Amino acid sequence: MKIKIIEAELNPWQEMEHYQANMTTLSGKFGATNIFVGTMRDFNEGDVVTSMTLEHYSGMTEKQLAKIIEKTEQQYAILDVLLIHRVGLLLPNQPIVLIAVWAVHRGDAFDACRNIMEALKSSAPFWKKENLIEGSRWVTKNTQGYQT
Amino acid sequence: MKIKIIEAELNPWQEMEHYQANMTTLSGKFGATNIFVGTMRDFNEGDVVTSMTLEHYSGMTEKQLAKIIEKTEQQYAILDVLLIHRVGLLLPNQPIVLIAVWAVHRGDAFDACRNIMEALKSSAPFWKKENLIEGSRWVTKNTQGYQT
Amino acid sequence: MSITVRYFASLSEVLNKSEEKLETTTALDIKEVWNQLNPDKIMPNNTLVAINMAYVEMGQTVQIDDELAFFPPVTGGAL
Amino acid sequence: MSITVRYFASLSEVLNKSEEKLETTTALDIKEVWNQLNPDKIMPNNTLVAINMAYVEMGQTVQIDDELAFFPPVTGGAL
Repeated sequence: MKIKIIEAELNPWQEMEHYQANMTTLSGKFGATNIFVGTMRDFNEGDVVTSMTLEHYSGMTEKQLAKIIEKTEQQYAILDVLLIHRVGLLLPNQPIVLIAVWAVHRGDAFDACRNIMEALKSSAPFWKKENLIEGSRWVTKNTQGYQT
Repeated sequence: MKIKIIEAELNPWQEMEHYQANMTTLSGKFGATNIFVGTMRDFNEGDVVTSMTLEHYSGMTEKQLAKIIEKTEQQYAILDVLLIHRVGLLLPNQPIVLIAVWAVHRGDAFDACRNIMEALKSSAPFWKKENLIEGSRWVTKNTQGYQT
Repeated sequence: MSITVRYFASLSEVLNKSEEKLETTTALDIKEVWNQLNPDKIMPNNTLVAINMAYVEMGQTVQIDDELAFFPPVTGGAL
Repeated sequence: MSITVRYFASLSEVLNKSEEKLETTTALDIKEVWNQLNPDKIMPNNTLVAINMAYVEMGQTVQIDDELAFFPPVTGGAL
Protein backbone atom coordinates (compact mmCIF):
# COMPACT_ATOMS: atom_id res chain seq x y z
CA MET A 1 0.00 0.00 0.00
CA LYS A 2 1.32 3.41 -0.92
CA ILE A 3 0.02 6.95 -0.38
CA LYS A 4 1.71 9.93 -2.00
CA ILE A 5 0.86 13.63 -1.83
CA ILE A 6 2.71 15.42 -4.62
CA GLU A 7 3.12 18.96 -5.94
CA ALA A 8 4.65 17.90 -9.27
CA GLU A 9 2.50 16.95 -12.24
CA LEU A 10 0.91 13.50 -11.97
CA ASN A 11 1.22 11.01 -14.81
CA PRO A 12 -1.12 8.19 -13.74
CA TRP A 13 0.05 5.77 -16.45
CA GLN A 14 3.72 6.07 -15.59
CA GLU A 15 2.88 5.72 -11.91
CA MET A 16 0.85 2.57 -12.62
CA GLU A 17 3.53 1.05 -14.80
CA HIS A 18 6.22 1.76 -12.24
CA TYR A 19 4.23 0.62 -9.21
CA GLN A 20 3.01 -2.58 -10.80
CA ALA A 21 6.50 -3.46 -12.07
CA ASN A 22 7.58 -3.54 -8.41
CA MET A 23 4.60 -5.61 -7.20
CA THR A 24 6.57 -8.81 -7.76
CA THR A 25 5.13 -10.79 -4.85
CA LEU A 26 1.63 -10.32 -6.27
CA SER A 27 2.62 -11.40 -9.79
CA GLY A 28 0.00 -13.87 -11.05
CA LYS A 29 -2.10 -13.44 -7.89
CA PHE A 30 -4.42 -10.57 -8.87
CA GLY A 31 -7.10 -10.88 -11.52
CA ALA A 32 -8.62 -7.40 -11.33
CA THR A 33 -7.39 -3.83 -11.09
CA ASN A 34 -9.78 -0.90 -10.85
CA ILE A 35 -8.37 2.56 -11.28
CA PHE A 36 -9.93 5.94 -10.81
CA VAL A 37 -8.34 9.09 -12.17
CA GLY A 38 -9.84 12.47 -11.33
CA THR A 39 -8.86 15.19 -13.78
CA MET A 40 -9.19 18.96 -13.60
CA ARG A 41 -11.90 20.31 -15.85
CA ASP A 42 -11.80 23.74 -17.46
CA PHE A 43 -15.38 24.47 -16.35
CA ASN A 44 -17.48 24.17 -13.20
CA GLU A 45 -20.97 25.41 -12.35
CA GLY A 46 -21.18 27.30 -15.63
CA ASP A 47 -17.87 29.14 -15.31
CA VAL A 48 -14.54 28.81 -17.07
CA VAL A 49 -11.89 27.70 -14.59
CA THR A 50 -8.36 28.73 -15.57
CA SER A 51 -6.46 27.03 -12.77
CA MET A 52 -6.98 25.56 -9.33
CA THR A 53 -5.12 25.71 -6.03
CA LEU A 54 -5.32 22.64 -3.84
CA GLU A 55 -4.64 23.22 -0.16
CA HIS A 56 -4.32 20.36 2.31
CA TYR A 57 -3.55 19.66 5.95
CA SER A 58 -0.13 18.08 5.64
CA GLY A 59 0.22 15.19 8.06
CA MET A 60 -3.47 14.74 8.71
CA THR A 61 -4.07 14.06 5.01
CA GLU A 62 -1.74 11.06 5.00
CA LYS A 63 -3.17 9.77 8.31
CA GLN A 64 -6.74 10.12 7.11
CA LEU A 65 -6.04 8.43 3.76
CA ALA A 66 -4.31 5.54 5.53
CA LYS A 67 -7.37 5.16 7.78
CA ILE A 68 -9.68 5.10 4.75
CA ILE A 69 -7.60 2.43 3.05
CA GLU A 70 -7.33 0.30 6.19
CA LYS A 71 -11.09 0.42 6.66
CA THR A 72 -11.63 -0.51 3.02
CA GLU A 73 -9.19 -3.42 3.35
CA GLN A 74 -11.31 -4.73 6.23
CA GLN A 75 -14.46 -4.46 4.13
CA TYR A 76 -13.28 -5.93 0.81
CA ALA A 77 -10.88 -8.69 -0.23
CA ILE A 78 -8.23 -6.53 -1.83
CA LEU A 79 -4.51 -7.12 -2.31
CA ASP A 80 -2.98 -3.68 -2.73
CA VAL A 81 -3.80 0.03 -3.07
CA LEU A 82 -1.95 2.94 -4.65
CA LEU A 83 -3.26 6.44 -3.93
CA ILE A 84 -1.66 9.63 -5.26
CA HIS A 85 -3.18 13.10 -4.77
CA ARG A 86 -1.83 16.37 -6.07
CA VAL A 87 -1.70 19.61 -4.11
CA GLY A 88 -0.65 23.11 -5.11
CA LEU A 89 -1.37 24.75 -8.47
CA LEU A 90 -3.19 22.66 -11.08
CA LEU A 91 -4.07 23.44 -14.67
CA PRO A 92 -7.04 22.12 -16.68
CA ASN A 93 -6.64 18.60 -18.05
CA GLN A 94 -4.12 17.71 -15.35
CA PRO A 95 -4.85 14.65 -13.20
CA ILE A 96 -5.70 15.49 -9.56
CA VAL A 97 -5.97 12.04 -8.04
CA LEU A 98 -5.14 8.43 -8.85
CA ILE A 99 -6.64 5.52 -6.91
CA ALA A 100 -5.73 1.98 -7.96
CA VAL A 101 -6.97 -1.19 -6.27
CA TRP A 102 -5.75 -4.72 -6.97
CA ALA A 103 -7.88 -7.76 -6.07
CA VAL A 104 -8.41 -11.40 -6.99
CA HIS A 105 -11.98 -10.67 -8.15
CA ARG A 106 -13.31 -7.68 -10.05
CA GLY A 107 -16.25 -7.01 -7.72
CA ASP A 108 -13.92 -6.22 -4.84
CA ALA A 109 -11.68 -4.06 -7.02
CA PHE A 110 -14.60 -1.95 -8.28
CA ASP A 111 -16.29 -1.63 -4.89
CA ALA A 112 -13.13 -0.83 -2.96
CA CYS A 113 -11.89 1.77 -5.44
CA ARG A 114 -15.21 3.57 -5.41
CA ASN A 115 -15.41 3.34 -1.66
CA ILE A 116 -11.95 4.90 -1.22
CA MET A 117 -12.85 7.70 -3.63
CA GLU A 118 -16.11 8.54 -1.82
CA ALA A 119 -14.41 8.43 1.58
CA LEU A 120 -11.57 10.63 0.30
CA LYS A 121 -14.04 13.23 -0.93
CA SER A 122 -15.96 13.31 2.30
CA SER A 123 -13.15 13.14 4.83
CA ALA A 124 -9.61 13.78 3.49
CA PRO A 125 -8.54 17.35 4.36
CA PHE A 126 -8.13 18.83 0.88
CA TRP A 127 -9.66 22.13 -0.25
CA LYS A 128 -10.00 23.37 -3.79
CA LYS A 129 -9.89 27.00 -4.81
CA GLU A 130 -10.88 27.70 -8.39
CA ASN A 131 -9.28 30.57 -10.24
CA LEU A 132 -11.78 32.07 -12.68
CA ILE A 133 -11.30 34.62 -15.43
CA GLU A 134 -12.16 37.24 -12.81
CA GLY A 135 -11.29 36.41 -9.24
CA SER A 136 -11.29 33.08 -7.43
CA ARG A 137 -13.61 31.03 -5.23
CA TRP A 138 -13.41 28.16 -2.79
CA VAL A 139 -15.26 25.06 -3.93
CA THR A 140 -17.92 24.36 -1.32
CA LYS A 141 -20.20 21.84 -2.96
CA ASN A 142 -18.94 18.28 -2.97
CA THR A 143 -20.82 16.45 -5.71
CA GLN A 144 -22.19 13.01 -4.98
CA GLY A 145 -20.54 10.14 -6.80
CA TYR A 146 -23.86 8.48 -7.40
CA GLN A 147 -25.52 11.27 -9.34
CA THR A 148 -25.76 10.93 -13.12
CA MET B 1 -14.72 5.21 -28.98
CA LYS B 2 -12.25 2.49 -29.86
CA ILE B 3 -12.41 -1.32 -29.70
CA LYS B 4 -9.33 -3.42 -30.35
CA ILE B 5 -8.87 -7.20 -30.33
CA ILE B 6 -5.17 -7.98 -30.19
CA GLU B 7 -2.90 -11.03 -30.14
CA ALA B 8 0.19 -9.12 -29.01
CA GLU B 9 0.91 -8.44 -25.36
CA LEU B 10 -1.24 -5.67 -23.85
CA ASN B 11 0.37 -2.83 -21.91
CA PRO B 12 -2.65 -0.98 -20.44
CA TRP B 13 -0.62 2.02 -19.26
CA GLN B 14 0.99 2.68 -22.62
CA GLU B 15 -2.38 2.26 -24.30
CA MET B 16 -3.95 4.77 -21.88
CA GLU B 17 -1.17 7.29 -22.30
CA HIS B 18 -1.31 7.03 -26.08
CA TYR B 19 -5.10 7.12 -26.36
CA GLN B 20 -5.54 10.02 -23.97
CA ALA B 21 -2.80 12.05 -25.67
CA ASN B 22 -4.95 11.93 -28.81
CA MET B 23 -8.22 12.86 -27.07
CA THR B 24 -7.55 16.54 -27.76
CA THR B 25 -11.17 17.58 -28.25
CA LEU B 26 -12.01 16.33 -24.76
CA SER B 27 -9.10 18.14 -23.11
CA GLY B 28 -10.41 19.88 -19.97
CA LYS B 29 -13.90 18.41 -20.48
CA PHE B 30 -13.69 15.17 -18.49
CA GLY B 31 -13.33 15.04 -14.73
CA ALA B 32 -13.38 11.30 -14.19
CA THR B 33 -11.82 8.23 -15.76
CA ASN B 34 -12.54 4.74 -14.50
CA ILE B 35 -10.38 1.92 -15.77
CA PHE B 36 -10.66 -1.79 -15.35
CA VAL B 37 -7.80 -4.14 -16.13
CA GLY B 38 -8.34 -7.89 -15.99
CA THR B 39 -5.13 -9.85 -15.55
CA MET B 40 -4.36 -13.53 -15.93
CA ARG B 41 -3.86 -15.29 -12.62
CA ASP B 42 -1.60 -18.29 -12.13
CA PHE B 43 -4.32 -20.16 -10.24
CA ASN B 44 -8.02 -20.92 -10.63
CA GLU B 45 -10.35 -23.21 -8.70
CA GLY B 46 -7.45 -24.59 -6.70
CA ASP B 47 -5.21 -25.44 -9.66
CA VAL B 48 -2.02 -23.93 -11.01
CA VAL B 49 -2.66 -22.45 -14.45
CA THR B 50 0.45 -22.29 -16.62
CA SER B 51 -1.05 -20.50 -19.61
CA MET B 52 -4.38 -19.75 -21.22
CA THR B 53 -5.72 -19.80 -24.76
CA LEU B 54 -8.39 -17.25 -25.58
CA GLU B 55 -10.59 -18.11 -28.54
CA HIS B 56 -13.10 -15.64 -29.98
CA TYR B 57 -15.59 -15.27 -32.81
CA SER B 58 -13.80 -12.74 -34.96
CA GLY B 59 -16.26 -10.24 -36.40
CA MET B 60 -19.06 -10.97 -33.95
CA THR B 61 -16.82 -9.99 -31.04
CA GLU B 62 -16.31 -6.48 -32.39
CA LYS B 63 -20.01 -6.11 -33.25
CA GLN B 64 -21.10 -7.31 -29.82
CA LEU B 65 -18.65 -5.05 -27.97
CA ALA B 66 -19.81 -2.05 -30.02
CA LYS B 67 -23.43 -2.88 -29.10
CA ILE B 68 -22.51 -3.08 -25.40
CA ILE B 69 -20.78 0.29 -25.51
CA GLU B 70 -23.62 1.96 -27.45
CA LYS B 71 -26.15 0.70 -24.93
CA THR B 72 -23.98 1.92 -22.05
CA GLU B 73 -23.66 5.34 -23.71
CA GLN B 74 -27.45 5.57 -23.78
CA GLN B 75 -27.65 4.69 -20.09
CA TYR B 76 -24.86 6.88 -18.65
CA ALA B 77 -23.47 10.35 -19.42
CA ILE B 78 -20.07 9.27 -20.68
CA LEU B 79 -17.69 10.96 -23.10
CA ASP B 80 -15.47 8.21 -24.47
CA VAL B 81 -14.63 4.51 -24.14
CA LEU B 82 -11.51 2.50 -24.93
CA LEU B 83 -11.79 -1.29 -24.87
CA ILE B 84 -8.93 -3.67 -25.66
CA HIS B 85 -9.18 -7.45 -25.31
CA ARG B 86 -6.48 -9.99 -25.95
CA VAL B 87 -6.93 -13.29 -27.75
CA GLY B 88 -4.54 -16.17 -28.38
CA LEU B 89 -1.96 -17.47 -25.92
CA LEU B 90 -1.65 -15.65 -22.57
CA LEU B 91 0.77 -16.15 -19.71
CA PRO B 92 0.16 -15.49 -15.98
CA ASN B 93 0.38 -11.83 -14.93
CA GLN B 94 -0.42 -10.64 -18.46
CA PRO B 95 -3.37 -8.25 -18.87
CA ILE B 96 -6.37 -9.79 -20.66
CA VAL B 97 -8.69 -6.82 -20.97
CA LEU B 98 -8.63 -3.05 -20.57
CA ILE B 99 -11.81 -0.99 -20.29
CA ALA B 100 -11.52 2.78 -19.82
CA VAL B 101 -14.44 5.19 -19.53
CA TRP B 102 -14.21 8.99 -19.51
CA ALA B 103 -17.03 11.11 -18.06
CA VAL B 104 -17.70 14.53 -16.57
CA HIS B 105 -18.72 12.98 -13.24
CA ARG B 106 -17.21 10.02 -11.42
CA GLY B 107 -20.50 8.22 -10.79
CA ASP B 108 -21.07 7.75 -14.50
CA ALA B 109 -17.47 6.65 -15.10
CA PHE B 110 -17.62 3.98 -12.38
CA ASP B 111 -21.09 2.72 -13.32
CA ALA B 112 -20.45 2.62 -17.06
CA CYS B 113 -17.08 0.86 -16.76
CA ARG B 114 -18.54 -1.82 -14.52
CA ASN B 115 -21.56 -2.17 -16.75
CA ILE B 116 -19.41 -2.71 -19.84
CA MET B 117 -17.31 -5.29 -18.00
CA GLU B 118 -20.34 -7.28 -16.81
CA ALA B 119 -21.93 -7.16 -20.27
CA LEU B 120 -18.67 -8.24 -21.88
CA LYS B 121 -18.42 -11.25 -19.59
CA SER B 122 -21.99 -12.35 -20.22
CA SER B 123 -22.29 -11.72 -23.95
CA ALA B 124 -19.00 -11.11 -25.84
CA PRO B 125 -18.00 -14.30 -27.68
CA PHE B 126 -14.70 -15.11 -25.98
CA TRP B 127 -13.79 -18.51 -24.55
CA LYS B 128 -10.95 -19.31 -22.20
CA LYS B 129 -9.06 -22.57 -22.12
CA GLU B 130 -6.74 -23.03 -19.18
CA ASN B 131 -3.57 -25.03 -19.58
CA LEU B 132 -2.77 -26.83 -16.34
CA ILE B 133 0.33 -28.73 -15.28
CA GLU B 134 -1.39 -31.81 -16.67
CA GLY B 135 -3.80 -31.26 -19.52
CA SER B 136 -6.15 -28.37 -20.21
CA ARG B 137 -9.77 -27.41 -19.59
CA TRP B 138 -12.32 -24.96 -20.91
CA VAL B 139 -13.45 -22.40 -18.35
CA THR B 140 -17.18 -22.86 -17.92
CA LYS B 141 -18.04 -20.91 -14.82
CA ASN B 142 -18.32 -17.16 -15.28
CA THR B 143 -17.89 -15.58 -11.85
CA GLN B 144 -20.25 -12.83 -10.79
CA GLY B 145 -18.72 -9.38 -10.47
CA TYR B 146 -20.74 -8.66 -7.37
CA GLN B 147 -19.47 -11.50 -5.23
CA THR B 148 -16.95 -10.73 -2.52
CA MET C 1 -27.37 -22.02 -52.15
CA SER C 2 -26.25 -22.75 -48.62
CA ILE C 3 -26.07 -21.78 -44.97
CA THR C 4 -22.63 -21.44 -43.37
CA VAL C 5 -22.48 -23.08 -39.95
CA ARG C 6 -19.75 -22.43 -37.39
CA TYR C 7 -18.90 -24.01 -34.05
CA PHE C 8 -16.66 -22.55 -31.34
CA ALA C 9 -14.64 -23.52 -28.30
CA SER C 10 -15.61 -26.72 -26.43
CA LEU C 11 -18.47 -27.35 -28.86
CA SER C 12 -16.07 -27.28 -31.79
CA GLU C 13 -13.82 -29.74 -29.96
CA VAL C 14 -16.64 -32.13 -29.10
CA LEU C 15 -17.96 -32.12 -32.68
CA ASN C 16 -14.45 -32.11 -34.12
CA LYS C 17 -15.29 -29.43 -36.68
CA SER C 18 -15.36 -25.65 -36.73
CA GLU C 19 -17.12 -24.73 -39.96
CA GLU C 20 -19.24 -26.39 -42.62
CA LYS C 21 -21.89 -25.56 -45.19
CA LEU C 22 -25.40 -26.92 -45.43
CA GLU C 23 -26.80 -26.91 -48.95
CA THR C 24 -30.43 -25.82 -48.95
CA THR C 25 -32.90 -24.11 -51.26
CA THR C 26 -35.22 -23.01 -48.44
CA ALA C 27 -34.99 -21.25 -45.11
CA LEU C 28 -34.70 -23.64 -42.16
CA ASP C 29 -35.13 -23.35 -38.48
CA ILE C 30 -32.08 -23.59 -36.25
CA LYS C 31 -32.86 -27.02 -34.84
CA GLU C 32 -33.37 -28.42 -38.34
CA VAL C 33 -29.91 -27.19 -39.34
CA TRP C 34 -28.36 -28.79 -36.26
CA ASN C 35 -30.21 -32.07 -36.79
CA GLN C 36 -29.27 -32.33 -40.45
CA LEU C 37 -25.58 -31.68 -39.73
CA ASN C 38 -25.34 -33.50 -36.40
CA PRO C 39 -27.97 -36.24 -36.60
CA ASP C 40 -26.44 -38.32 -33.81
CA LYS C 41 -25.62 -35.46 -31.37
CA ILE C 42 -27.95 -33.74 -28.94
CA MET C 43 -27.36 -29.98 -28.79
CA PRO C 44 -26.12 -29.09 -25.28
CA ASN C 45 -28.76 -27.27 -23.22
CA ASN C 46 -26.70 -24.12 -22.70
CA THR C 47 -25.74 -23.69 -26.39
CA LEU C 48 -25.88 -20.09 -27.63
CA VAL C 49 -26.82 -19.26 -31.20
CA ALA C 50 -25.98 -16.33 -33.46
CA ILE C 51 -27.13 -15.56 -36.98
CA ASN C 52 -24.92 -13.19 -38.96
CA MET C 53 -22.96 -12.43 -35.80
CA ALA C 54 -25.94 -11.34 -33.68
CA TYR C 55 -27.51 -13.41 -30.90
CA VAL C 56 -30.86 -15.03 -31.76
CA GLU C 57 -33.34 -17.22 -29.94
CA MET C 58 -33.50 -20.91 -30.81
CA GLY C 59 -36.87 -20.47 -32.59
CA GLN C 60 -35.40 -18.15 -35.24
CA THR C 61 -35.43 -19.07 -38.96
CA VAL C 62 -32.11 -19.29 -40.83
CA GLN C 63 -32.17 -17.75 -44.32
CA ILE C 64 -30.08 -18.87 -47.28
CA ASP C 65 -26.61 -17.27 -47.20
CA ASP C 66 -26.85 -16.67 -43.43
CA GLU C 67 -23.95 -17.47 -41.16
CA LEU C 68 -25.22 -19.53 -38.25
CA ALA C 69 -22.99 -20.09 -35.20
CA PHE C 70 -23.32 -22.47 -32.26
CA PHE C 71 -21.21 -21.96 -29.15
CA PRO C 72 -21.03 -22.60 -25.40
CA PRO C 73 -21.55 -19.85 -22.77
CA VAL C 74 -18.91 -17.15 -23.15
CA THR C 75 -16.10 -16.69 -20.63
CA GLY C 76 -14.18 -13.55 -21.63
CA GLY C 77 -12.90 -10.73 -19.48
CA ALA C 78 -11.27 -11.32 -16.12
CA LEU C 79 -12.22 -13.99 -13.62
CA MET D 1 2.20 25.30 28.20
CA SER D 2 -0.03 25.83 25.19
CA ILE D 3 -2.40 24.46 22.57
CA THR D 4 -1.50 24.90 18.89
CA VAL D 5 -4.47 26.05 16.84
CA ARG D 6 -4.62 25.86 13.04
CA TYR D 7 -7.09 27.15 10.47
CA PHE D 8 -7.39 26.04 6.84
CA ALA D 9 -8.76 27.13 3.48
CA SER D 10 -11.67 29.64 3.49
CA LEU D 11 -11.72 29.73 7.29
CA SER D 12 -8.08 30.76 7.34
CA GLU D 13 -8.85 33.50 4.79
CA VAL D 14 -11.84 34.84 6.71
CA LEU D 15 -9.91 34.93 10.00
CA ASN D 16 -6.76 36.13 8.27
CA LYS D 17 -4.54 33.68 10.16
CA SER D 18 -3.45 30.09 9.75
CA GLU D 19 -1.78 29.14 13.02
CA GLU D 20 -1.51 30.48 16.55
CA LYS D 21 -0.87 29.28 20.10
CA LEU D 22 -3.14 29.57 23.08
CA GLU D 23 -1.30 29.63 26.39
CA THR D 24 -3.11 27.57 28.98
CA THR D 25 -2.35 25.55 32.10
CA THR D 26 -5.50 23.45 31.91
CA ALA D 27 -7.38 21.39 29.34
CA LEU D 28 -10.12 23.33 27.57
CA ASP D 29 -13.10 22.42 25.49
CA ILE D 30 -13.05 23.23 21.77
CA LYS D 31 -15.56 26.06 21.95
CA GLU D 32 -13.62 27.73 24.77
CA VAL D 33 -10.48 27.70 22.63
CA TRP D 34 -12.36 29.23 19.70
CA ASN D 35 -13.99 31.88 21.89
CA GLN D 36 -10.74 32.90 23.56
CA LEU D 37 -8.92 33.24 20.23
CA ASN D 38 -11.82 34.58 18.16
CA PRO D 39 -14.02 36.46 20.65
CA ASP D 40 -15.81 38.50 18.00
CA LYS D 41 -16.35 35.70 15.41
CA ILE D 42 -19.08 33.05 15.38
CA MET D 43 -17.75 29.64 14.32
CA PRO D 44 -19.43 28.68 11.01
CA ASN D 45 -21.99 25.90 11.42
CA ASN D 46 -20.28 23.47 9.10
CA THR D 47 -16.81 23.82 10.69
CA LEU D 48 -14.91 20.55 11.07
CA VAL D 49 -12.52 19.97 13.96
CA ALA D 50 -9.48 17.74 14.36
CA ILE D 51 -7.27 17.15 17.39
CA ASN D 52 -3.80 15.81 16.66
CA MET D 53 -4.81 15.23 13.05
CA ALA D 54 -7.85 13.06 13.80
CA TYR D 55 -11.47 14.17 13.49
CA VAL D 56 -13.25 14.85 16.78
CA GLU D 57 -16.73 15.95 17.81
CA MET D 58 -17.23 19.51 18.99
CA GLY D 59 -17.71 18.36 22.61
CA GLN D 60 -14.17 16.96 22.91
CA THR D 61 -11.65 18.33 25.41
CA VAL D 62 -8.35 19.76 24.15
CA GLN D 63 -5.30 18.78 26.20
CA ILE D 64 -2.17 20.84 26.70
CA ASP D 65 0.28 20.34 23.78
CA ASP D 66 -2.54 19.16 21.48
CA GLU D 67 -2.79 20.47 17.94
CA LEU D 68 -6.34 21.65 17.31
CA ALA D 69 -7.49 22.41 13.77
CA PHE D 70 -10.60 24.17 12.44
CA PHE D 71 -11.55 23.86 8.79
CA PRO D 72 -14.46 24.01 6.35
CA PRO D 73 -15.96 20.89 4.67
CA VAL D 74 -13.35 19.16 2.54
CA THR D 75 -13.46 19.18 -1.27
CA GLY D 76 -10.66 16.92 -2.52
CA GLY D 77 -10.70 14.33 -5.27
CA ALA D 78 -12.46 14.89 -8.55
CA LEU D 79 -15.67 16.84 -9.06
